Amino acid sequence: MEKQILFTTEPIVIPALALPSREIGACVEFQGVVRETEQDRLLAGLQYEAYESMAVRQLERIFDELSAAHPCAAVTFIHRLGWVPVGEASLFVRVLAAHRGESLRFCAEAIDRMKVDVPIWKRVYERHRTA
Amino acid sequence: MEKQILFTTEPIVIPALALPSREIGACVEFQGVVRETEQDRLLAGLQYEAYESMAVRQLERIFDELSAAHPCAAVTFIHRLGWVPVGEASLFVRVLAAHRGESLRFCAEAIDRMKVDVPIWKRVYERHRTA
Amino acid sequence: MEVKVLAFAQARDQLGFAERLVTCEPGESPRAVLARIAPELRLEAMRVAIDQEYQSWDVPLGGASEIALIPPVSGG
Amino acid sequence: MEVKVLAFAQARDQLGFAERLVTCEPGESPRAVLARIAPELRLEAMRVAIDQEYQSWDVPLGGASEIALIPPVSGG
Repeated sequence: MEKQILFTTEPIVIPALALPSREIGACVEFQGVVRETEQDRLLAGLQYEAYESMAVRQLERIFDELSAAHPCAAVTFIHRLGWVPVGEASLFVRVLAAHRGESLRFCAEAIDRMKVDVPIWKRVYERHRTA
Repeated sequence: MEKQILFTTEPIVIPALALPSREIGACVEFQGVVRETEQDRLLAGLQYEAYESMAVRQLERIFDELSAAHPCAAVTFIHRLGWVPVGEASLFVRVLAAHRGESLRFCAEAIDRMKVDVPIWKRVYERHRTA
Repeated sequence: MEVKVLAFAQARDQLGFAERLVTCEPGESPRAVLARIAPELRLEAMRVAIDQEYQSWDVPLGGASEIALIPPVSGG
Repeated sequence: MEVKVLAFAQARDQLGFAERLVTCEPGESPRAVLARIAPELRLEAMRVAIDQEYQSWDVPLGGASEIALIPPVSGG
Protein backbone atom coordinates (compact mmCIF):
# COMPACT_ATOMS: atom_id res chain seq x y z
CA MET A 1 0.00 0.00 0.00
CA GLU A 2 1.02 3.64 -0.47
CA LYS A 3 2.17 5.13 2.84
CA GLN A 4 2.69 8.83 3.45
CA ILE A 5 3.90 9.83 6.93
CA LEU A 6 4.59 13.40 7.93
CA PHE A 7 5.42 15.30 11.10
CA THR A 8 5.00 19.04 11.07
CA THR A 9 5.26 21.93 13.50
CA GLU A 10 2.82 23.95 11.38
CA PRO A 11 -0.99 23.68 11.47
CA ILE A 12 -2.01 20.57 9.56
CA VAL A 13 -3.01 21.27 5.96
CA ILE A 14 -5.18 18.45 4.66
CA PRO A 15 -3.75 17.26 1.34
CA ALA A 16 -6.10 17.34 -1.65
CA LEU A 17 -7.77 13.99 -2.20
CA ALA A 18 -6.36 12.13 -5.20
CA LEU A 19 -7.71 8.65 -5.89
CA PRO A 20 -4.88 6.32 -6.94
CA SER A 21 -7.21 4.10 -9.00
CA ARG A 22 -10.78 3.64 -10.19
CA GLU A 23 -11.21 0.85 -7.65
CA ILE A 24 -11.24 3.10 -4.58
CA GLY A 25 -14.70 2.89 -3.03
CA ALA A 26 -14.04 4.32 0.42
CA CYS A 27 -12.15 7.27 1.84
CA VAL A 28 -12.00 7.66 5.62
CA GLU A 29 -10.48 10.70 7.22
CA PHE A 30 -9.88 11.15 10.91
CA GLN A 31 -8.83 14.34 12.67
CA GLY A 32 -7.86 14.40 16.31
CA VAL A 33 -8.49 17.84 17.78
CA VAL A 34 -7.15 19.27 21.06
CA ARG A 35 -10.03 19.61 23.53
CA GLU A 36 -10.26 22.25 26.21
CA THR A 37 -11.11 19.90 29.08
CA GLU A 38 -9.04 16.85 29.89
CA GLN A 39 -9.60 14.98 33.15
CA ASP A 40 -11.29 18.03 34.71
CA ARG A 41 -8.43 20.31 33.82
CA LEU A 42 -8.91 23.31 31.54
CA LEU A 43 -6.20 23.32 28.90
CA ALA A 44 -4.79 26.06 26.73
CA GLY A 45 -3.29 23.45 24.44
CA LEU A 46 -0.88 20.56 24.23
CA GLN A 47 2.82 20.35 23.51
CA TYR A 48 3.82 17.39 21.33
CA GLU A 49 7.18 15.80 20.70
CA ALA A 50 8.25 12.68 18.82
CA TYR A 51 11.22 10.45 18.19
CA GLU A 52 10.56 11.00 14.53
CA SER A 53 12.79 8.48 12.80
CA MET A 54 11.60 5.65 15.06
CA ALA A 55 7.99 6.83 14.83
CA VAL A 56 8.10 6.65 11.03
CA ARG A 57 9.56 3.16 11.18
CA GLN A 58 6.94 1.98 13.69
CA LEU A 59 4.10 3.50 11.71
CA GLU A 60 5.27 1.87 8.49
CA ARG A 61 5.32 -1.50 10.20
CA ILE A 62 1.88 -0.96 11.77
CA PHE A 63 0.43 0.07 8.41
CA ASP A 64 1.93 -2.96 6.66
CA GLU A 65 0.59 -5.31 9.32
CA LEU A 66 -2.88 -3.75 9.28
CA SER A 67 -2.96 -3.79 5.51
CA ALA A 68 -2.52 -7.56 5.54
CA ALA A 69 -5.61 -7.86 7.76
CA HIS A 70 -7.64 -5.05 6.16
CA PRO A 71 -6.51 -4.52 2.55
CA CYS A 72 -6.24 -0.80 1.81
CA ALA A 73 -4.68 1.09 -1.06
CA ALA A 74 -3.19 4.14 0.67
CA VAL A 75 -2.72 5.79 4.02
CA THR A 76 -1.74 9.36 4.80
CA PHE A 77 -0.66 10.10 8.37
CA ILE A 78 0.17 13.62 9.58
CA HIS A 79 1.01 14.41 13.20
CA ARG A 80 1.62 17.90 14.44
CA LEU A 81 4.51 18.57 16.83
CA GLY A 82 5.25 21.48 19.15
CA TRP A 83 2.47 23.63 20.54
CA VAL A 84 -1.10 22.85 19.43
CA PRO A 85 -3.80 25.14 20.82
CA VAL A 86 -7.28 23.95 21.79
CA GLY A 87 -9.51 23.56 18.73
CA GLU A 88 -6.71 22.69 16.31
CA ALA A 89 -5.90 19.25 14.91
CA SER A 90 -2.93 17.32 16.26
CA LEU A 91 -3.53 14.31 14.01
CA PHE A 92 -4.84 13.62 10.52
CA VAL A 93 -5.26 10.13 9.07
CA ARG A 94 -6.71 9.31 5.63
CA VAL A 95 -7.26 5.76 4.45
CA LEU A 96 -8.31 4.77 0.92
CA ALA A 97 -9.66 1.32 0.16
CA ALA A 98 -12.03 -0.53 -2.12
CA HIS A 99 -14.47 -1.18 0.72
CA ARG A 100 -15.66 0.84 3.70
CA GLY A 101 -15.25 -1.95 6.27
CA GLU A 102 -11.53 -2.27 5.63
CA SER A 103 -10.95 1.48 5.52
CA LEU A 104 -12.78 2.11 8.81
CA ARG A 105 -11.15 -0.79 10.62
CA PHE A 106 -7.71 0.16 9.33
CA CYS A 107 -8.16 3.73 10.50
CA ALA A 108 -9.44 2.78 13.96
CA GLU A 109 -6.76 0.17 14.56
CA ALA A 110 -3.96 2.35 13.23
CA ILE A 111 -4.81 5.02 15.80
CA ASP A 112 -5.20 2.44 18.58
CA ARG A 113 -1.78 1.00 17.81
CA MET A 114 -0.17 4.42 17.46
CA LYS A 115 -1.33 5.21 20.99
CA VAL A 116 0.41 2.11 22.31
CA ASP A 117 3.66 1.88 20.38
CA VAL A 118 4.59 4.98 18.40
CA PRO A 119 7.04 7.29 20.19
CA ILE A 120 5.01 10.49 20.28
CA TRP A 121 4.32 12.34 23.52
CA LYS A 122 2.02 15.11 24.59
CA ARG A 123 2.31 17.39 27.59
CA VAL A 124 -0.64 19.11 29.10
CA TYR A 125 -0.57 22.87 29.61
CA GLU A 126 -3.30 24.04 31.95
CA ARG A 127 -5.10 27.31 31.41
CA HIS A 128 -5.90 27.87 35.07
CA ARG A 129 -4.11 26.21 37.92
CA THR A 130 -6.66 24.61 40.22
CA ALA A 131 -4.33 23.77 43.09
CA MET B 1 -27.01 15.92 18.68
CA GLU B 2 -26.94 18.23 15.67
CA LYS B 3 -28.15 16.41 12.55
CA GLN B 4 -27.78 17.69 9.03
CA ILE B 5 -29.19 15.51 6.24
CA LEU B 6 -29.05 16.45 2.60
CA PHE B 7 -29.83 14.83 -0.74
CA THR B 8 -28.42 16.45 -3.85
CA THR B 9 -28.30 15.76 -7.56
CA GLU B 10 -25.11 17.83 -7.84
CA PRO B 11 -21.57 16.61 -7.08
CA ILE B 12 -21.12 16.55 -3.30
CA VAL B 13 -19.43 19.66 -1.94
CA ILE B 14 -17.91 18.91 1.46
CA PRO B 15 -19.07 21.58 3.91
CA ALA B 16 -16.34 23.54 5.71
CA LEU B 17 -15.57 22.03 9.09
CA ALA B 18 -16.93 24.12 11.97
CA LEU B 19 -16.48 22.77 15.49
CA PRO B 20 -19.62 23.36 17.56
CA SER B 21 -17.67 23.49 20.84
CA ARG B 22 -14.20 23.35 22.39
CA GLU B 23 -14.94 19.80 23.55
CA ILE B 24 -14.79 18.20 20.09
CA GLY B 25 -11.79 15.88 20.03
CA ALA B 26 -12.59 13.76 16.99
CA CYS B 27 -13.82 14.38 13.47
CA VAL B 28 -14.45 11.39 11.22
CA GLU B 29 -15.34 11.82 7.58
CA PHE B 30 -16.36 9.03 5.26
CA GLN B 31 -16.78 9.26 1.51
CA GLY B 32 -18.27 6.45 -0.52
CA VAL B 33 -16.98 6.59 -4.10
CA VAL B 34 -18.39 4.80 -7.16
CA ARG B 35 -15.94 2.08 -8.24
CA GLU B 36 -15.42 0.93 -11.79
CA THR B 37 -15.69 -2.79 -11.10
CA GLU B 38 -18.59 -4.31 -9.24
CA GLN B 39 -19.06 -8.07 -9.19
CA ASP B 40 -16.89 -8.47 -12.29
CA ARG B 41 -18.85 -5.93 -14.26
CA LEU B 42 -17.25 -2.76 -15.59
CA LEU B 43 -19.42 0.22 -14.67
CA ALA B 44 -19.71 3.67 -16.14
CA GLY B 45 -21.47 4.84 -13.00
CA LEU B 46 -24.50 4.36 -10.80
CA GLN B 47 -27.95 5.87 -10.84
CA TYR B 48 -29.35 6.65 -7.38
CA GLU B 49 -32.87 7.37 -6.23
CA ALA B 50 -34.44 7.84 -2.80
CA TYR B 51 -37.75 8.16 -1.05
CA GLU B 52 -36.40 11.35 0.42
CA SER B 53 -38.93 12.28 3.08
CA MET B 54 -38.90 8.77 4.53
CA ALA B 55 -35.12 8.52 4.20
CA VAL B 56 -34.67 11.71 6.26
CA ARG B 57 -37.02 10.39 8.91
CA GLN B 58 -35.24 7.01 9.07
CA LEU B 59 -31.81 8.63 9.20
CA GLU B 60 -32.86 10.95 12.03
CA ARG B 61 -34.07 7.98 14.03
CA ILE B 62 -30.91 5.97 13.32
CA PHE B 63 -28.71 8.91 14.34
CA ASP B 64 -30.68 9.43 17.57
CA GLU B 65 -30.45 5.75 18.45
CA LEU B 66 -26.74 5.55 17.68
CA SER B 67 -26.07 8.72 19.61
CA ALA B 68 -27.51 7.10 22.74
CA ALA B 69 -25.00 4.24 22.36
CA HIS B 70 -22.06 6.34 21.08
CA PRO B 71 -22.43 9.95 22.26
CA CYS B 72 -21.59 12.33 19.43
CA ALA B 73 -22.11 16.06 19.01
CA ALA B 74 -22.98 16.37 15.33
CA VAL B 75 -23.53 14.38 12.16
CA THR B 76 -23.62 15.60 8.58
CA PHE B 77 -25.01 13.18 6.00
CA ILE B 78 -25.04 13.97 2.28
CA HIS B 79 -26.21 11.46 -0.35
CA ARG B 80 -26.06 12.16 -4.03
CA LEU B 81 -29.00 11.19 -6.25
CA GLY B 82 -29.30 10.73 -10.00
CA TRP B 83 -26.29 9.79 -12.09
CA VAL B 84 -22.93 9.43 -10.31
CA PRO B 85 -19.96 8.56 -12.55
CA VAL B 86 -17.12 6.27 -11.49
CA GLY B 87 -14.62 8.10 -9.26
CA GLU B 88 -17.14 10.52 -7.75
CA ALA B 89 -18.62 10.36 -4.27
CA SER B 90 -22.17 9.14 -3.74
CA LEU B 91 -22.05 9.52 0.04
CA PHE B 92 -20.44 11.83 2.59
CA VAL B 93 -20.74 11.36 6.34
CA ARG B 94 -19.05 13.54 8.97
CA VAL B 95 -19.28 12.79 12.68
CA LEU B 96 -17.99 15.05 15.46
CA ALA B 97 -17.52 13.78 19.00
CA ALA B 98 -15.40 14.26 22.08
CA HIS B 99 -13.69 10.90 21.58
CA ARG B 100 -12.49 8.95 18.57
CA GLY B 101 -14.03 5.62 19.58
CA GLU B 102 -17.55 7.02 19.60
CA SER B 103 -17.08 8.96 16.36
CA LEU B 104 -15.69 5.96 14.47
CA ARG B 105 -18.29 3.53 15.78
CA PHE B 106 -21.12 5.99 15.08
CA CYS B 107 -19.91 6.49 11.52
CA ALA B 108 -19.49 2.77 10.80
CA GLU B 109 -22.83 1.79 12.31
CA ALA B 110 -24.71 4.67 10.68
CA ILE B 111 -23.59 3.46 7.25
CA ASP B 112 -24.33 -0.18 8.12
CA ARG B 113 -27.85 0.75 9.20
CA MET B 114 -28.41 3.00 6.21
CA LYS B 115 -27.65 0.06 3.96
CA VAL B 116 -30.35 -2.01 5.66
CA ASP B 117 -33.21 0.41 6.32
CA VAL B 118 -32.93 3.74 4.53
CA PRO B 119 -34.94 3.92 1.28
CA ILE B 120 -32.17 4.74 -1.17
CA TRP B 121 -31.53 2.64 -4.26
CA LYS B 122 -28.77 2.36 -6.79
CA ARG B 123 -28.88 0.93 -10.29
CA VAL B 124 -25.87 -0.38 -12.06
CA TYR B 125 -25.01 0.92 -15.52
CA GLU B 126 -22.46 -1.27 -17.29
CA ARG B 127 -19.78 0.19 -19.51
CA HIS B 128 -19.45 -2.88 -21.69
CA ARG B 129 -22.05 -5.56 -22.02
CA THR B 130 -20.42 -8.92 -21.38
CA ALA B 131 -23.31 -11.12 -22.54
CA MET C 1 -60.73 7.59 1.21
CA GLU C 2 -57.87 8.08 -1.24
CA VAL C 3 -54.38 6.77 -0.57
CA LYS C 4 -51.29 7.59 -2.59
CA VAL C 5 -49.36 4.45 -3.62
CA LEU C 6 -45.65 5.14 -4.24
CA ALA C 7 -43.41 2.66 -6.05
CA PHE C 8 -39.60 2.89 -6.07
CA ALA C 9 -36.81 1.20 -8.03
CA GLN C 10 -37.75 -2.35 -9.14
CA ALA C 11 -41.26 -1.93 -7.70
CA ARG C 12 -41.80 1.02 -10.03
CA ASP C 13 -40.51 -1.01 -12.97
CA GLN C 14 -42.86 -3.84 -12.14
CA LEU C 15 -45.92 -1.69 -11.50
CA GLY C 16 -45.26 0.68 -14.36
CA PHE C 17 -45.96 3.77 -12.27
CA ALA C 18 -44.18 5.81 -9.60
CA GLU C 19 -47.28 7.19 -7.93
CA ARG C 20 -51.01 6.50 -8.11
CA LEU C 21 -54.06 7.56 -6.12
CA VAL C 22 -56.14 4.57 -5.07
CA THR C 23 -59.52 4.52 -3.36
CA CYS C 24 -59.30 2.38 -0.21
CA GLU C 25 -61.20 1.48 2.95
CA PRO C 26 -59.61 2.24 6.36
CA GLY C 27 -59.95 -1.45 7.28
CA GLU C 28 -57.98 -2.61 4.25
CA SER C 29 -54.35 -3.70 4.55
CA PRO C 30 -51.57 -2.77 2.07
CA ARG C 31 -51.65 -6.42 1.01
CA ALA C 32 -55.33 -6.13 0.10
CA VAL C 33 -54.79 -2.88 -1.79
CA LEU C 34 -51.91 -4.32 -3.81
CA ALA C 35 -53.82 -7.54 -4.51
CA ARG C 36 -56.49 -5.33 -6.06
CA ILE C 37 -54.30 -3.00 -8.14
CA ALA C 38 -51.32 -5.29 -8.93
CA PRO C 39 -52.23 -8.94 -8.33
CA GLU C 40 -49.04 -10.17 -10.02
CA LEU C 41 -46.67 -8.28 -7.72
CA ARG C 42 -44.55 -10.50 -5.42
CA LEU C 43 -44.84 -8.75 -2.08
CA GLU C 44 -42.32 -11.06 -0.36
CA ALA C 45 -39.52 -9.34 -2.26
CA MET C 46 -40.27 -5.94 -0.73
CA ARG C 47 -41.28 -4.07 2.39
CA VAL C 48 -44.13 -1.62 2.77
CA ALA C 49 -44.13 1.76 4.49
CA ILE C 50 -47.31 3.47 5.62
CA ASP C 51 -46.95 7.22 6.03
CA GLN C 52 -43.15 6.78 5.89
CA GLU C 53 -42.85 4.10 8.55
CA TYR C 54 -42.16 0.43 7.86
CA GLN C 55 -45.25 -1.66 8.65
CA SER C 56 -46.57 -5.15 8.27
CA TRP C 57 -48.33 -5.90 4.97
CA ASP C 58 -51.37 -6.86 7.01
CA VAL C 59 -51.93 -3.81 9.20
CA PRO C 60 -55.15 -1.84 8.45
CA LEU C 61 -54.57 1.47 6.68
CA GLY C 62 -56.58 3.46 9.19
CA GLY C 63 -56.30 7.13 8.21
CA ALA C 64 -53.08 6.68 6.24
CA SER C 65 -52.46 8.92 3.25
CA GLU C 66 -49.46 7.14 1.70
CA ILE C 67 -48.32 3.57 1.02
CA ALA C 68 -44.79 3.06 -0.32
CA LEU C 69 -43.38 -0.11 -1.87
CA ILE C 70 -39.77 -0.48 -0.71
CA PRO C 71 -37.64 -3.03 -2.60
CA PRO C 72 -34.34 -3.99 -0.93
CA VAL C 73 -32.45 -0.75 -0.36
CA SER C 74 -28.91 -0.16 -1.63
CA GLY C 75 -27.74 3.30 -0.61
CA GLY C 76 -24.14 4.27 -0.02
CA MET D 1 32.60 2.19 21.25
CA GLU D 2 30.38 5.27 21.56
CA VAL D 3 26.60 5.00 21.80
CA LYS D 4 24.17 7.91 21.61
CA VAL D 5 21.66 7.88 24.49
CA LEU D 6 18.42 9.71 23.63
CA ALA D 7 15.89 10.72 26.29
CA PHE D 8 12.34 11.85 25.50
CA ALA D 9 9.55 13.51 27.48
CA GLN D 10 9.68 12.60 31.21
CA ALA D 11 12.88 10.63 30.67
CA ARG D 12 14.54 13.80 29.42
CA ASP D 13 13.23 15.74 32.42
CA GLN D 14 14.59 13.13 34.79
CA LEU D 15 17.96 12.75 33.11
CA GLY D 16 18.42 16.44 32.43
CA PHE D 17 19.56 15.86 28.86
CA ALA D 18 18.01 14.97 25.51
CA GLU D 19 21.07 13.35 23.99
CA ARG D 20 24.47 12.21 25.28
CA LEU D 21 27.34 10.18 23.84
CA VAL D 22 28.37 7.39 26.19
CA THR D 23 31.31 5.02 25.92
CA CYS D 24 30.05 1.42 26.12
CA GLU D 25 31.12 -2.18 25.60
CA PRO D 26 29.29 -4.34 23.01
CA GLY D 27 28.49 -6.87 25.75
CA GLU D 28 26.78 -4.27 27.94
CA SER D 29 22.98 -4.06 28.14
CA PRO D 30 20.97 -0.80 28.15
CA ARG D 31 20.22 -1.57 31.81
CA ALA D 32 23.94 -1.65 32.60
CA VAL D 33 24.61 1.59 30.68
CA LEU D 34 21.78 3.42 32.47
CA ALA D 35 22.87 2.04 35.86
CA ARG D 36 26.22 3.66 35.18
CA ILE D 37 25.09 7.08 33.90
CA ALA D 38 21.76 7.50 35.77
CA PRO D 39 21.56 5.08 38.70
CA GLU D 40 18.45 6.81 40.11
CA LEU D 41 16.34 6.35 36.98
CA ARG D 42 13.38 3.95 37.38
CA LEU D 43 13.59 1.82 34.25
CA GLU D 44 10.30 -0.02 34.97
CA ALA D 45 8.39 3.13 33.98
CA MET D 46 9.78 3.16 30.45
CA ARG D 47 10.77 1.07 27.45
CA VAL D 48 14.07 1.09 25.62
CA ALA D 49 14.71 1.14 21.89
CA ILE D 50 18.03 0.12 20.38
CA ASP D 51 18.63 1.56 16.92
CA GLN D 52 14.91 2.48 16.75
CA GLU D 53 13.48 -0.91 17.67
CA TYR D 54 11.95 -1.80 21.02
CA GLN D 55 14.22 -4.23 22.90
CA SER D 56 14.60 -5.82 26.28
CA TRP D 57 16.59 -3.81 28.84
CA ASP D 58 18.91 -6.81 29.13
CA VAL D 59 19.93 -7.45 25.52
CA PRO D 60 23.63 -6.77 24.73
CA LEU D 61 24.24 -3.60 22.72
CA GLY D 62 26.32 -5.38 20.07
CA GLY D 63 27.17 -2.83 17.40
CA ALA D 64 24.27 -0.49 18.25
CA SER D 65 24.74 3.22 17.74
CA GLU D 66 21.64 4.55 19.55
CA ILE D 67 19.73 3.80 22.75
CA ALA D 68 16.44 5.66 23.30
CA LEU D 69 14.49 5.92 26.55
CA ILE D 70 10.78 5.73 25.71
CA PRO D 71 8.37 6.76 28.49
CA PRO D 72 4.71 5.77 27.94
CA VAL D 73 3.68 7.25 24.60
CA SER D 74 0.67 9.53 24.17
CA GLY D 75 0.34 10.54 20.54
CA GLY D 76 -2.92 11.43 18.85
